[in-house]
Formats: sequence, structure tokens, C-alpha cells
Amino acid sequence: MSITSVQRGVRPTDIEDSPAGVNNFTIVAATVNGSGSQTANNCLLRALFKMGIPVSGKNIFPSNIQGLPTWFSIRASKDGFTARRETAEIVVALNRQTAAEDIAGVAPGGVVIYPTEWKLNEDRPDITYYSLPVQQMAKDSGASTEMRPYVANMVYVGALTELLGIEVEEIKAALSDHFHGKQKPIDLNFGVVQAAIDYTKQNITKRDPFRVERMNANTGKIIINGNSAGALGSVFGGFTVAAWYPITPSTSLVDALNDYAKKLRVDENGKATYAIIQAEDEIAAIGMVVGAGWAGARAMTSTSGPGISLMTEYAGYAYFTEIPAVIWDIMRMGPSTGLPTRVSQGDVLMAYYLGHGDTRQICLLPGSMEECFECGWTAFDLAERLQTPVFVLSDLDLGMNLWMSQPFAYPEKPMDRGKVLSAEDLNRLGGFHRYEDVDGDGIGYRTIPGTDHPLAAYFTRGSGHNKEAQYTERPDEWEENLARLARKHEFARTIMPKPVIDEVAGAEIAIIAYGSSDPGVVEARSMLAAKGVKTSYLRMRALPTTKEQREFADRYQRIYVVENNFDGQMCRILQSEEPEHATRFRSIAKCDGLPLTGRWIAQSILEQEQ
Amino acid sequence: MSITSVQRGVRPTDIEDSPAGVNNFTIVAATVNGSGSQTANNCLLRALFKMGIPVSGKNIFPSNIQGLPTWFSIRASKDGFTARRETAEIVVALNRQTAAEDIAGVAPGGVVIYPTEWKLNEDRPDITYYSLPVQQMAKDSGASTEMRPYVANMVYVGALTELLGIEVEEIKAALSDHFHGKQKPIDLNFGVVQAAIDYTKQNITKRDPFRVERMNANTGKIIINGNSAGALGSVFGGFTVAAWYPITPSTSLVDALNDYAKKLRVDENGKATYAIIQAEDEIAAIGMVVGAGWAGARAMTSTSGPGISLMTEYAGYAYFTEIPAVIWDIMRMGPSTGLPTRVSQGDVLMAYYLGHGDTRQICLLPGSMEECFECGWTAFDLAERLQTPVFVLSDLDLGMNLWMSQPFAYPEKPMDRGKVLSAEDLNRLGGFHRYEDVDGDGIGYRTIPGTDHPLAAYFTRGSGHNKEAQYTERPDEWEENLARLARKHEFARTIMPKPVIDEVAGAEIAIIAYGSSDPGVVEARSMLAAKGVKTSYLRMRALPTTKEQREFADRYQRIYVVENNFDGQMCRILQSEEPEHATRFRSIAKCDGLPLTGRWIAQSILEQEQ
Amino acid sequence: MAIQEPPAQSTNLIGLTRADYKGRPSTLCKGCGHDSISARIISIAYDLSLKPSNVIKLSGIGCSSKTPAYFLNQSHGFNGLHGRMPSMATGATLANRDLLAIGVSGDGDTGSIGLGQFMHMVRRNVPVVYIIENNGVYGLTKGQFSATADEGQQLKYAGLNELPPIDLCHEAVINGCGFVARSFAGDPRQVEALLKAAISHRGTAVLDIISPCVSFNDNEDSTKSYSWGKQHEEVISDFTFIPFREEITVDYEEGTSTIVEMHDGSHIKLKKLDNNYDPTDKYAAMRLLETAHEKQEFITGLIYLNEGRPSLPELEKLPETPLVRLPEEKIRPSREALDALMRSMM
Amino acid sequence: MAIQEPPAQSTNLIGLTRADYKGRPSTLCKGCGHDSISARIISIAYDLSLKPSNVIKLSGIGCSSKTPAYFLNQSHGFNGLHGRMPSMATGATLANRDLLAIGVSGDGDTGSIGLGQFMHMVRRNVPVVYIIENNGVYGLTKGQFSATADEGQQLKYAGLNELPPIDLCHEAVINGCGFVARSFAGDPRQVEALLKAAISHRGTAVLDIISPCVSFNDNEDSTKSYSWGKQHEEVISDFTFIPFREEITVDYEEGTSTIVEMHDGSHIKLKKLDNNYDPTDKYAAMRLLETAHEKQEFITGLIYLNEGRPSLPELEKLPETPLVRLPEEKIRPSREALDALMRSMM
Ligand SMILES: Cc1ncc(C[n+]2csc(CCOP(=O)(O)OP(=O)(O)O)c2C)c(N)n1
Ligand SMILES: Cc1ncc(C[n+]2csc(CCOP(=O)(O)OP(=O)(O)O)c2C)c(N)n1
Ligand code: SF4
Ligand code: SF4
Ligand SMILES: [Mg+2]
Ligand SMILES: [Mg+2]
Repeated sequence: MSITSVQRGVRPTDIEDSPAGVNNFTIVAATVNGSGSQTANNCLLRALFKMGIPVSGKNIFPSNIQGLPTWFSIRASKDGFTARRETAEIVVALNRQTAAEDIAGVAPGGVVIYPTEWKLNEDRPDITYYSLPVQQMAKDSGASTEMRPYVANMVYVGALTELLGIEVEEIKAALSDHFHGKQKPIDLNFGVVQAAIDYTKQNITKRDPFRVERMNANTGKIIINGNSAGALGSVFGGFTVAAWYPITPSTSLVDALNDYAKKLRVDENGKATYAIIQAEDEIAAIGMVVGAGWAGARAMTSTSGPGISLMTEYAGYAYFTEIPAVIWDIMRMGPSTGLPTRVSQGDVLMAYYLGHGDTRQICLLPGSMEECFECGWTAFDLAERLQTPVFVLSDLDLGMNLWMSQPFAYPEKPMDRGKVLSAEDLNRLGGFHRYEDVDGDGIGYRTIPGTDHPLAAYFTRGSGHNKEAQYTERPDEWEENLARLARKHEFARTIMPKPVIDEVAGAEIAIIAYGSSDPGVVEARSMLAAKGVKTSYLRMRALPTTKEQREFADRYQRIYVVENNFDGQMCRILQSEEPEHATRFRSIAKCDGLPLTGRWIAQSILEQEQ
Repeated sequence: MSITSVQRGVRPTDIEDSPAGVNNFTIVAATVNGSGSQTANNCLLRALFKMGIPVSGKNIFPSNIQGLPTWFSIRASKDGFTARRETAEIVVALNRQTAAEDIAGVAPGGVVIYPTEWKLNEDRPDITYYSLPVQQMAKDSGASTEMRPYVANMVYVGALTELLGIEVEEIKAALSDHFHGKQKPIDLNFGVVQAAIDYTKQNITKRDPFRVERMNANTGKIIINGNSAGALGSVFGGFTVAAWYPITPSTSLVDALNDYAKKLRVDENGKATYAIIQAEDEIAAIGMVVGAGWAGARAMTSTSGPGISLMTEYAGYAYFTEIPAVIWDIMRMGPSTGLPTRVSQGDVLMAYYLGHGDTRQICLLPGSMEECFECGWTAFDLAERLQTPVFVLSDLDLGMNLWMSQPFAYPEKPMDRGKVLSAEDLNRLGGFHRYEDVDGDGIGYRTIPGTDHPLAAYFTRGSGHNKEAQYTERPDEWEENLARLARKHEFARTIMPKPVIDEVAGAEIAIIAYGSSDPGVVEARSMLAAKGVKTSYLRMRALPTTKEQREFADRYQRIYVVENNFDGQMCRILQSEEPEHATRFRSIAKCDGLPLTGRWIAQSILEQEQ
Repeated sequence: MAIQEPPAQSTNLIGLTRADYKGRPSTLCKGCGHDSISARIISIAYDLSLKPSNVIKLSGIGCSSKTPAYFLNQSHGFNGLHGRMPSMATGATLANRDLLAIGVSGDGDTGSIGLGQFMHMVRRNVPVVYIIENNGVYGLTKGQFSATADEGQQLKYAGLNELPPIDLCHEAVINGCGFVARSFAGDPRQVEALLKAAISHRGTAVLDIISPCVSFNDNEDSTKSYSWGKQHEEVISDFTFIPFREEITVDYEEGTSTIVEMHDGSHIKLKKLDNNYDPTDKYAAMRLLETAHEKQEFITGLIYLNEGRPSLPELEKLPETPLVRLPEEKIRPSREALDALMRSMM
Repeated sequence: MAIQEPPAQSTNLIGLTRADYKGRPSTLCKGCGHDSISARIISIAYDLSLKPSNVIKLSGIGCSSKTPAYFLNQSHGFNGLHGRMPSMATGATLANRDLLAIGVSGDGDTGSIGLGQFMHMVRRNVPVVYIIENNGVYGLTKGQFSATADEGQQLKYAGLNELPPIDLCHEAVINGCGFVARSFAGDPRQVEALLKAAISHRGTAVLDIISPCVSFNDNEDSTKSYSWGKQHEEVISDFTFIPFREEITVDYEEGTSTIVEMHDGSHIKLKKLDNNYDPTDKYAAMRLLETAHEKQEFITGLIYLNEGRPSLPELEKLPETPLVRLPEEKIRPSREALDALMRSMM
């Protein structure tokens, strides 16, 4: 496989990727994993970012630790597009194993950079080859034998700096940032970069059109990945108990949670105002979360598909006993073990209906770094308000790749702890019924264990219960309870994050998408517009849907539901949520492990429209 | 709660239960569980059955072992209806705790039988009270103190025999049948029955219209429950490995499997041609089944909602690795622990989509005793043909209640072991690719471990694999594989059991139902017809649906999807399977733990039609 | 019963009556050992003047796991999922370290489906009094063998058990549990003494209490089964008939052993540890359990004690104030902190 | 390496070359202990002339669990689910009792998520050679502690481990496993000897093999860590850089002990059982493990052996012919049998 093997499926096409040029191209570094190329890639990305050029970075890595091919792509886009692009103009071929395929995948007119030591046959006349003595330079760097593969990566950083005209100071700053100002590694690495710059200057004549120019597009922006954003949001959301089990691509969310919490959530006595427990598996992780949520904590877990499967029974329990819990699903390719290091939006259908019996869960669908952060805290507010599990359906592309973003806004609302009765409340009320719908929103009042009042206690059970929380097998009480839960579901519609809607005058068709499919849709819309096809757009942010969504669907005859899975799962959900619109919804779904591209989306819609 | 508390929800109604009378009434025995009333109830039911009168029996029991109220209803229906009826004409009140409610629930004009010792205020003028000295008679029977509550149940058998005109010989035969001809218990029990007959003759004047007359409706029929039928089908289906974990209401399927297999599946050396393993939980149970299926066995498990939840991860694994497995889900009330001893059809949505990532599972929907038996063996044929898990979605009503049936037909087709290559095949072919779609039906060829050929081996994995069964992360190979699985799903439609369709000339509306909702629909249709509303009817027998179903839906503007759950799960599935019919499908769903009644279904449809 | 009931109207140190510690009426079979254990919990809770609002009751699924509904009505409780109570207990006690957690489980719940969670809870030293109401069968699903059933045991409905038992006390000991005890449901004196001790332990305290199931132990081969069983053997093939039984109780001295006849007529031998036994010797505890196993005896008493290990909230360096009581400003960092972080990412 | 490689072209008793027992190229890190174990399996399979089509390879999920793809290409194999291989092994060996099942798992796979299945497999005595490639960490998910990690261990990425380890050999012994052994991946002589013995055992044979993870054991506090680690401490905070390491090997005599320096510069002490040790004494085995645990040593060799227990297919009284080979007429009863049954229900 190579980064370009995805192009095999490309049909003769009306839609082309935007033409490359100044501040508009994609670099792909093809390396071997475990060789430490991430430092080099981050450095390049950050330097471009600091030069004010919109960038995004995607890592396509194998599910192993060392020795297999990995690709990192950096897209510079003067127009600010951040979706994956199918075309790679600049390919850094450092992996001998995939070199042939990697080079075959360079866009016509593109560039390949490779180690001189390979003695390649430069047989594509339509591309430019540059070679550098990568291995020799790594040796010359003075790094130990072990460190050489690592240092070698800095060679291409230097070469690209020179070839593209990246500001050297920004490379240095990026290295300093990466190594937290520690001089030794900064010097070691920058030494190699400088040597490569010098080599390039002296030995390579630039023969390609790609270069960068300082812009002004990123002022005030940050670069981050969604897992860090989600973790940060959770820290500001006041999580107190997190329990988890390692799984790609969700692990880094908990790693970030650990890091941020250590910095931000230690009290004046050096005590942690939280606990993060690595459980023995996902069943235990969700169990801990449900136990903590029951006891009144803001509790969360983070996992991916296989973990969600294992959490099914507990998710149903928490739904039915009405215990707040926050569950992040950083979606990867399924079914089954699938591809742990590849993205999909394949758990949507399952998460929404997770649990046996009649269950419909609350799902948030973050579509940007800001929303990942926001979900971090709003998920707790919703979970406590609705007394139910809240699933945050992020994915590998959002979670592990690098995205520009506006800085995150501090939560303006105080925490919503939902309907909790204190001992004083109980004194005043003279008691309460745990599952009584006092307010007509389907949500009962609860008490937190430890509430010092003889009437505070109630008994939680996953079996049939009446409004007093007592066991019951009465048909009428069973039905009443389910009817109340249905009311709560309907109430949830009124407080879920509303979809983001962009309606275009004169548009006859519309697009619905969510999560990491958004960047592709944004680009596709501009491509379609260029072909004269106007589109309105609704980006979903939650399930169940709000009334705005239904109203939107009322207005369009053909609505393309774009998503990164095989079965068109959201389309299926919408067809049963809004049967009156079922035939309007048309599934545009693809699932090959890579983020959707604007080109593919635009092309697919165009084909259906023609 | 009492049997009649379900009537609380009854609206002023156009539709009435069929008028009671000769061979047409419902008896409800209200007793305490653990008191052994099952012998008495079975005996009565069997005697009526043997008198040629159509009967059905339903047990409504608590989720505990001893001391809580339980109701057994026997419906005699000269017209052959077997659905639950909302009206109870004859109530045997033996449980002091629920007596008031039980008696309040007797239909006007009905009868109550109760122990004289209670000294009841007979304050309902519209019903007939008969009392017998139940406790005294139990004492007089000579049974030990411990046995008395048990023996007491025989008193009402005697009373009803006399009052209804049941043939005494049939009671005796039923007892003999129950005790497998063992004289001692037969005599003990029949002694009490006879004493009660005598007492009734001498002390009670019949003042009610209910009685039985020998009919001829049951010739050649059997009486059985669905779990036994399913177990028997599995034994004749050649199951070789069963693994399970106890859970109500599925346990009795495995109990029956054990019993039948012991009788029918021991070889000439006294060796078992099967293994039944009680696993440590449902994850292990399905793991054993998948391991056995992988190794070439016909392997099965049986469970209920919570078990299905726990099996989610393995179900996805078996789906994606394409390992045959048969999973019986005897559905009970969910969400969560729900009501273990109450029925629902609440796992349909979950089972169909079970697994993270893009999965759609094969589901069979037995709707009668014959179909439970048939599913027992056809599930294996389908699982091996399609190389995939097959879910048999039965439920508590089908599984644990007593139903009349035609005797089961011996499987006419030899076992379909699917596409399995032998060593000779491999010699001929010179190799094979496990996941190659040679025949265009999406199904590859497999080999069984132990096949004596150097090219027989392949490697099974839940991670991404190409057609050679090797690990791959290539986007194109991933997509190809999912596309093949989708092809297989479409192929499955062509071999799934077809729906049972009854189209009525002039009918404008149609009903779709499945499983245990069928008896209610059958009765509802006759009630509706009596009101002049003609209905066509399609009874589903599988998911995915076959083309006949889509064609049926083409022909009706309003299609009522009747099911025993809260969210109208099948209706949701159909809306997304057939978006073009989405607005035609109207959900008629109820979920209170009891089987749907004809009256409720008819009334619900009528209300929507008016 | 050996325990003396105090006069009904008296109150304890915090002014509560014995009735204040009761639960809802039990729906278990008459004579079930589990009910005796509930009675013991009520009794010691009263004696120790436990504040009900400070106690949480936790359980899985099973007859045993139903019992938290039958004691301490004024305490919050939950029936969790089958075998998964330990994880809920972990979460709840992390959330609020002030709570006294009393967990009730069955041998199926703990030894079969829940074995992994049990062992990992022990390893983490989650602060919970973990009671296993051990009857060797799955009561609620009608009498299948659990993983603690004895090898060679024969039950009418379940058949012959050919698998060796898992000894949950032994598991607890080798995985570092600091309080491991075994008793018999019908020995009120010992059960209460052990319960009181367990409550004062900081980490996980495991109490494995043999608690006969009166309904599913009808051993048809036994020569000493109840006479009704013998006489009416065929009759009891009706699954739905469960005779009423009397609770079995015993009372015997430290260092002695006693043989108890079970409802099915079989016998178990209980051996009470004497006062010289040193429960802090882990190695001795292991030997004791292994030899008892070989001799088919049940050793009762406090088998192992180690107060040294920190409990999970201590290990996690949690503040004294329970996490759930921390005010918003303690758990939401400041606006400035966010801004500073944002600047560092620009 | 201590083992002598036979000349490349020679064949074994069934005419296969060593190459016939190879698998696909390993994708593990260079120097990973797991690869050594695969090499041992290849070697003994050749030596014992195992018929590849008679062997099945089973695993869960993890770096260790990937290895069945790297040996015995001509044998059927599967990567199951994380921690759930034992149940698949149970099903497969019931289906076909003729197969020799070789299971490979990791310490995370067996000791964390899979602990329950592991113990119940042992209890059932499922016929499988169950190899735990034990590195104390989750390799594939990048270095978190597993349940077998030592108390007090400090890893750069995972931090400090404050929980006591679960000793899987000890668990196997007390739950009646008939073959329990421990070894070190870098001791080819011992690993091969134990593998050969395990294969001849009828029931579950547990082999816990210490198998260093070269990538996630970079102990920053160690005074003896590799020099690159010391010099470039900050550099290695790049998660994606994994240096190439050499495999660690040892060779030492029965009855002696040896101290091994791990890739991270830390040490473990291996103590080989001497020839006088009686592995059939269960009680001695328990004592051995417990004292080794206290002394922080790893005892290597065959720790416990008991050939007495029937394996699961024996317990289930299965016919000699594997269930999967029974012809249709053996597994589908006759038409007459069904008719008779139907008549009895009329
Ligand atoms: C996931 C799941 N599987 C199965 C069941 C059914 N079930 C209920 S209780 C029980 C066994 C309880 O046995 P034990 O823990 O020994 O309790 P006892 O009833 O003997 O006190 C089982 C298997 C369930 N509730 N959940
Ligand atoms: C249900 C589930 N949870 C989590 C994971 C992620 N995961 C893959 S391997 C692994 C740990 C493996 O550790 P170990 O068994 O010790 O193997 P090693 O890599 O150390 O050899 C985990 C947690 C998974 N695959 N499935
Ligand atoms: S079935 Fe057994 S364990 Fe359950 S309540 Fe009855 S006696 Fe107790
Ligand atoms: S990460 Fe560790 S266990 Fe995994 S392959 Fe590398 S060295 Fe081996
Ligand atoms: Mg039990
Ligand atoms: Mg490991």
C-alpha cells in the first residue's frame, strides 16, 4: 500500500483537486514507523502555521510499533481548506519498501525527495526528483548509530525549508517548542536541518513551482488535535472520575487528560481533585464511570469501537437507571478489530441504539476542535441535566490529527448539575419520588448518596421500577416508565446543540454531514459551486435531532447525507426519524479508512445530480 | 398487580373480546409461585386439548423463586384463536395477597373459585362465587404438611372438572402423562381431584354458562412450548457444540436441548455426539460457539437481552471473520435487566445491527412452534451457507408458553454445510483464497482446521484482511471486502425464509407483524373484518427482508407494523430498508410485558383508520 | 438464635431504632441463608450506630444480590449488573471516599461472570465490605452449579459437577486482599463479629459466607435428604414446587469444628479458627485454605489480615473532601489558566 | 544462541523442512522477546515433527497475539478478541479434539481483560498449550502497565505502578492446572524443553514466559539504562521513535540463578528450579511462587505438574472421532425418532 493507493478507485472525473501552487499544495512524508518522523513533520507543519498559512496535518500510520510504513501529509491551503486532498505534490520518500508506489503516486508536475543512497532510476519524466545523501548526513550529524534513523528525518525538514522558502527562524521556533526549550535536542536537530539547508543550497537547483509566502490567515489561532481538545474540555468541565482501558485511537485522549489534569487540577495541598483509573477492561471502565456518576461525580470514559461493544450492557443499565455518564467514542474502522489506526464514522447507528430493549441514547457529534473542547464540558451538563449517558462520537481523524482552530472559549455557563435534591430540599418537600415526572420533561429528581436526610435514600435497579424506584412487574407501571423515558428523549431534542445551517439562496439540493466529514463537505461545496451547483448545508451536532433539522429537510427535495462509513448509517437513522423525508435522504457514504475528500464528495453528488 | 391490572389502560372501545360461552372462555389460576400449581394447570390444559378443544396456556410469573403471585391463563377457543385475551371469565383465586384485585378483574358474568377458609365477602353481584374448603381438603388428602400447598392446587382441578364438564378420564390421562406413568404421584394427585369433584357435586350448584364439549379440532396436533421446539430442532439440525449461560427465559431451551440430546444423540458406545457447556458468562459462551464454528462444528448458544449485549463484540467478530454461529435470543423485557419473566420483541433493532462498525446480521423470526423447530435446523444451514452468525429472535411468550401445533416435519433437505473445501478439492484446485468471491454471491470458500493439505491453512482475524486472509490496511482492499460483505447481505435476501402473505381482495390496508405478535394479529384481523375493515397481512420471518416484502408494501398505502416493543423497532428498520415506503409504515407498538391481544391491535388500527 | 435481640423500642448512639435499619420485606424463599445475612447486617448496623445516609449498598444480580433491598432502607443502594458490581463500587467510592460501601454478591455473580472484576477490585484495594453469599448454585436461575460448587457434587436438576471449585478466599489472599474471612450464614455470632471487623477495615474486606440455598439443593442420591423428598421423589419433578424450609443455624466455639446438615441432607464441615491462629501470616493463610480444600472442610473465621496496604482513594491521593463535594471552583480551572494554555498553542 | 540449527535442507520425520514451519515475516520491533518465542515454537514443531495441519494457533489481541501469524504457516490460526481467546480455544478443541492447540497471549490479554476466561479455561482443563508472552506492559497500545507489572515499577510513559502484580502461574496452580511453567524468552534451551513437555500434556498447559518489551521499558530512573536513553533523554519524548535493540539471551544451569539486564537497564533475577524439585507437589509449588514473589525473583522451570485430571473433551465423554468429523447420520436423529416424539406430545 502507499498513500496513493486510495486513488485506485478514482473514476474519470468532473471535479479536480484545486490546482497547486504558492501556499497551496500537499506534502507527504513516507517513512517507517518508529523512526521518529513525527518531530520532523510537526516541525514543518508548525513553521507553515506560524508563517500564517492555513495548514492541516494527517498521520496515516500502521497498527504496530516499529518498522511498517507510515505517511504524514501536510496540506497548505491558502483558501483555508483542511480536508484531505487526494493529490500529493511533494512526496518525501524515505521508506525504501514503499518507494516505488509512493513515487508513482506523486501528482504530475510534482516533486519527490529521496535519499541519494538509493541510486534510484528517475524514470517519471513528469515529476521533479531531488535527492539528498540522507544517510551520510545522519552519520555526519554525530548522532549515535541508534539515533541515526531519527536524525535522518531532519534532513528533509532542511531540504523543504530551502526548497519551499520556509522561514528558518520558524523551524527553529518549532523545534524549541517541540522540545520545550531544552537546548541539547534543539541543537542536535537544528544542526541537521541547517546542514540539509546548506546541502540543498549548494547542490540542488529548484525546478518546481511550489513555495510558500508569509500570509496572515492564522492570527490568534491555535493548532491542536481533537483528543487533546476533548481532554481539555473535560478538565474544564470538572470531570472528577475517569476510567478507561487503552485502545487506539482513544488512548491519547486519556493521556492528554492526565497531562492537563496534573497541571490544572491539583489542589493547594497537592491533592488531585480527580481520579483517573486504568481499568482491567472496558466493562470495568464503564462500570466505574456509572458507579461514580451514581454517586454524584462527573465521570467519563473514552474508548473506541470494540470498547463500545463491551460497554453495551452497562450503557443500557445507565440509560434505564438514569445515571449520568460521559462516553467518548473515538471511532476507528470496524467491524470488529478492523483497522485500529484508520478513521471511520461507523459507530453512529450502534451508539444511538446502544443496549437491548428499547433504548435511544444521547449522542454529540463534534465537528471541529472547538466543538471537541466544548463537548468536553457540555457533555457533563447534558448528562447531569438529562440523567443519562452521553456519547461523544469523535473519530481518529478529528482526534489524532492536527487542526487549526480558534482558541477555545471559557465555559460561560456555570455547571448544570441537573435535578439534585439536597437535605434542605428534602426537609422542605418532605420526600421525593426518584422517577416521578414532576416537571413534565420526563426527568425525575435524584439525591446523591451521602445526603444527610432519612428520606434521601432510594434504590437503583436495572429491573422494572415504578416512580418510587421500587421493583415492579406491573404492566401499567412498566409502560408509564417507558413513556416517561420517551418524553425525556423528546425533551432532549429541545436542549441538544442545534445543527449548524448554511442555506444558500437558490439552492435546490442540500447536504447533511457531521463530525470529521465536515471539512470535505466544505471543500466539496465550493467545488460544486464552481460547477454551478448551489448547495445548502446542515451540519448535525447531536442525536436526537432538533426541530431545526426537520424543518431544514422540509425545504429540500434532495438531501445528500455524507458520511464516512459503508452502510450510510446516519442516513438510515434519519430515514426512520423522519419517515416523511425518507426518500429525500440520499446516502453518500464511503469507508476506506481515510478521511473523505472534497473531490470525492463533490464528484459523488454531481453524478447523482446529472 | 393482578392479571387484570393490564386492563387499566383499556380505552372505551369499539372492539370487544369474543363473547364467552361453550368452549370459549379464559380460565386464570392466581396462585403463589413455588406452590407447584404448574402440574394442576398443565393437567387442565391437557385435558381440554385432548377433548379436541383448541387451547393455549400462558404463565405470568414473577422473577423470583418462591412466594410471589403468579397467574396461569388457559384460553379455550372453539374458533382456534390462541392470542392472549384481556377478559378472564373464570378466575381461580388461590393467592390471598392478590385476591381482591384478581376478583375485581373477573369479567362481568364470570366465575370466581376460592377457598372457603377465606370467608370472603362475596360483594360483586355480577359474578358467580364458588368456594371450596381447599385447605381442609389438602389436609384430608393425607399429604404431609409440606406438600399441602402443592396438593391444594388439585382441588381446583377437580372443581373445574365438575363445573365445566371436563372428562375425568382426560384428567387422569393428563396426570399419568405428567408423571410419566408413575403410579404413586398419579394416585396421590388424582385422589384430591376426585375428592374435589365429589365435593363440588354435593355442595355446589352450577350457576354459570361456561362449559366444555368434546370437539374435533386437535386431531394429530401436539402441545409444546417454543423453547422445547427450538431445542428439538437443534438436535435434528445436528448441533455439536452448545455453550450457554443461564438466563431467564432462555434457560429452558438449553434444559430441553440437554434432555433431548441425551435421548437422541448418544452413539452406540454411549458417547455424546455433542457437548453442552455451561460457560462462565455470555462472552465466553459466544466465544466457545465462535471457536467451535471456526473449527467446523454446528455450534449454538441461547440467551436473552443482557446476554446479547455482552455478545456484541464477538457477534461483530464472527460477522467480519465470517464464522457460522447460531444465537437464540429468547427476548424478554428490556432495557437493562428489565423484567426477566415478561415478554417483549425489544431486541430486534439491536440484533440486526449488532456490532460496532458497519454490520447487518441475519435474523430469523419464528412465529409458531413449527417455525421454532424449523429454525432449530435451518439456522445452521443458513449460518454455514452464509458463513455468518444467525440470530433466532424468539421470545418468552413463544418460548415458555404452551401452544398447539402440527407435529414437526422431519428436515427434508440434507444438511447444507456451505462452501467447505476438502483436501481433495485443494488438490484439484491447487489452493484457494479464503475471502475471494468466486461465485458472485459474496461468499468465499473455507477449509476446516485439520484438513490434511499443506494449502488448507488460512489465518482468521478480526482486523482488516484481503481476500488471501492476510492483514492489510490498504483502503482499496478494505472497501472491496466490505463491498463483498454487502453483496453477501444482498444474496442472503434471496435465500432467507420468505414472508407468509395473506392478501385479501379489496383490502386497502395491510398489517406487517412477526414472531409472537402473530396470534394477536390473526384475531385482530377477524375482529376488524367483523367491523367491515379488510386487511391484508404479511408475517415476516427474517431479516434482511426478501423482495416479496418490498413488493407487498408497494401494494398498500397504509401498512400497520405491529410489534411488542415500545419504539416500534421493526417499523424503524423497515423505514430505512424501504425509504420509498417509509410513510406507509405506521407503528402499532405496545410494550407492557404481556403478549399483544387481538382486541388491542384491532382497536389501535381502527382508531388510526377512523 | 444465639444473638439477643434488644428491646424493640431502644435506640442506639445516634438515636435510631433497630427498625430504622430494616429494609423492605424479603421476597426470597423461606429459610434462605441470604435472609439471615441481611438480619446480621441490620443488627450490626444498629449496634455500631452506623449512620444510614453514610452507607451505600451495592450488589450484582442474583437472589443474594436482591438482599440490599431488604436491609438499611435509609441508605442508597443499587442492584447493578450481573458480576459487575466491583467496578461500580470502585467508581462510587472514588467519587465519595466518605461512604461506607457494603457490597453483596453471590458465588455465581463473583466466581463465574464476575471473577475478573472481583480480582481486580481486590488488587486495587477498593474500600468495600464485599460479602459473598455462597451457596454453590445459581439460585435465581434455578439451580445450576456455580464456580464454587464442589467437585463431585450431585444435584437433582443440575446433575453432577465435575469441575473443581474456585476458592474466592484463596483468590483474595494471593491477590493482596487485606481482610479475608469465611463464615456460615447460620452462625450469627461469628457473622456479626466478622462484619464488625470488616467494616473497620480500610480497603477491600472479603467475607465469603456459606449460605445454603433451600430450594436447589435437593440431592436425590443423599440417604439423608428430607423425608418428603424421598417419599415424593417424582412429585418434586415439578419445578415450580418449592417447599418451605427452616433456616439452619449453628453455634460452636473457636478452635472446634461442627458438622452441619444441609437442607438436602448432605453435610458440610465447618472448622472455626482458634484464638491462636495468626491471621497476619499470608503464607499460613494459603496453607490453611489449601489443606482445608483437600480435606473438604470449610475453615471459618478471619483467615487473613493485612492493614498495611493503602486503599484506592489513598493510592490516588484524593483530597479528604470527597470528590463529589468539591465546589465548582475547585474542579473548573480558571479563565486565566485556559487563556494561558491557548496562548501556548498559538 | 544455544540451540544448534540443523543444516537447512534436512527434513524431519514427516519429511518437512524447517522452513515449512515458518510463518510470515514478523512486524514486531526488532529485539522483541516475542519473536524469540516464535522461533522456539518453529524449532520444536520441526523437532517433534508436528503435522502442521493438525495444529491450530490461537491468540487474543496484542503484539504477542500477533505472533501466530509468524510461525507455522501451514496451520490454521486465528487472532481472536482481546482477552477472549480461551473461550474460542474451548470451542475449537471441543469441536475437534484431535487438534493440537497452541495459544499465545500477552499479560494484558490474559491478566487484565482476560483474567476470568483464563481462570475458567484452566478450571475446565481445556487442552491447549497456553503461552503468556509476559512483558508487564501493553506493548501494542504503547506501554501502559498490565496486571503483571511489578509493584513499584516506574516507566517513563506509564509512570509508577502502585498495584501488586497478579501471578498467573500461581492462579493456574490453585485452580487445578496440570502443567504450570515459567521461563524467559531469551533462554532457548529451557523454553524449548518446556514447550515440548507442554505439548505432551493432555489438558491446559500454562507457560508464562517473561518476554521483554524493548520499546516501552525505558526506565528513566535506572542508573543502568542504555546510554542513548541517558544522553538523549528529551529526544525520546518523541513517542514515535523506537530504537532498534538486540534480543537478550541467557543460558544458565538448573538449580542456579542468573541476573538479566533488561533493555531499560533494570534487572530481573531468574532462578531455575533444580532437578530435585518435585513439581507434583501442589503445595510446594504454591510456596515456591509465594516466596519468589516476596524475594522479587522469577522462578523458571516446570513449577507444577499433575497429569491426573481429565481434559474437557474427556470430561464431556466425547467420542474418539472429533465432533466435526461425525457424518450427518450420526448427528441428525432418524425420522422415526422424531415421529415417536411427536406422537408422545399429541
Ligand atoms: C448478563 C446476565 N446473564 C445472566 C443473567 C441471569 N442471572 C440472574 S441471577 C444469575 C445467577 C445468580 O447466581 P448467584 O450469584 O450465585 O446468586 P444466588 O441467586 O445463588 O444468590 C444469573 C445467571 C443476568 N441477570 N445477566
Ligand atoms: C476490547 C479491546 N480493548 C482494547 C483493545 C486495545 N488493545 C490492543 S492490544 C492491547 C494490550 C495488549 O497487551 P498484552 O496482551 O500485554 O500484549 P503485548 O502487546 O504486550 O504483547 C490493548 C489494550 C482491543 N484490541 N480490544
Ligand atoms: S432459590 Fe435458593 S438462593 Fe434463591 S432465595 Fe430461594 S433459597 Fe435463597
Ligand atoms: S512494542 Fe514491545 S511487545 Fe510490542 S513488538 Fe515492540 S518490543 Fe515487542
Ligand atoms: Mg449462588
Ligand atoms: Mg504485554
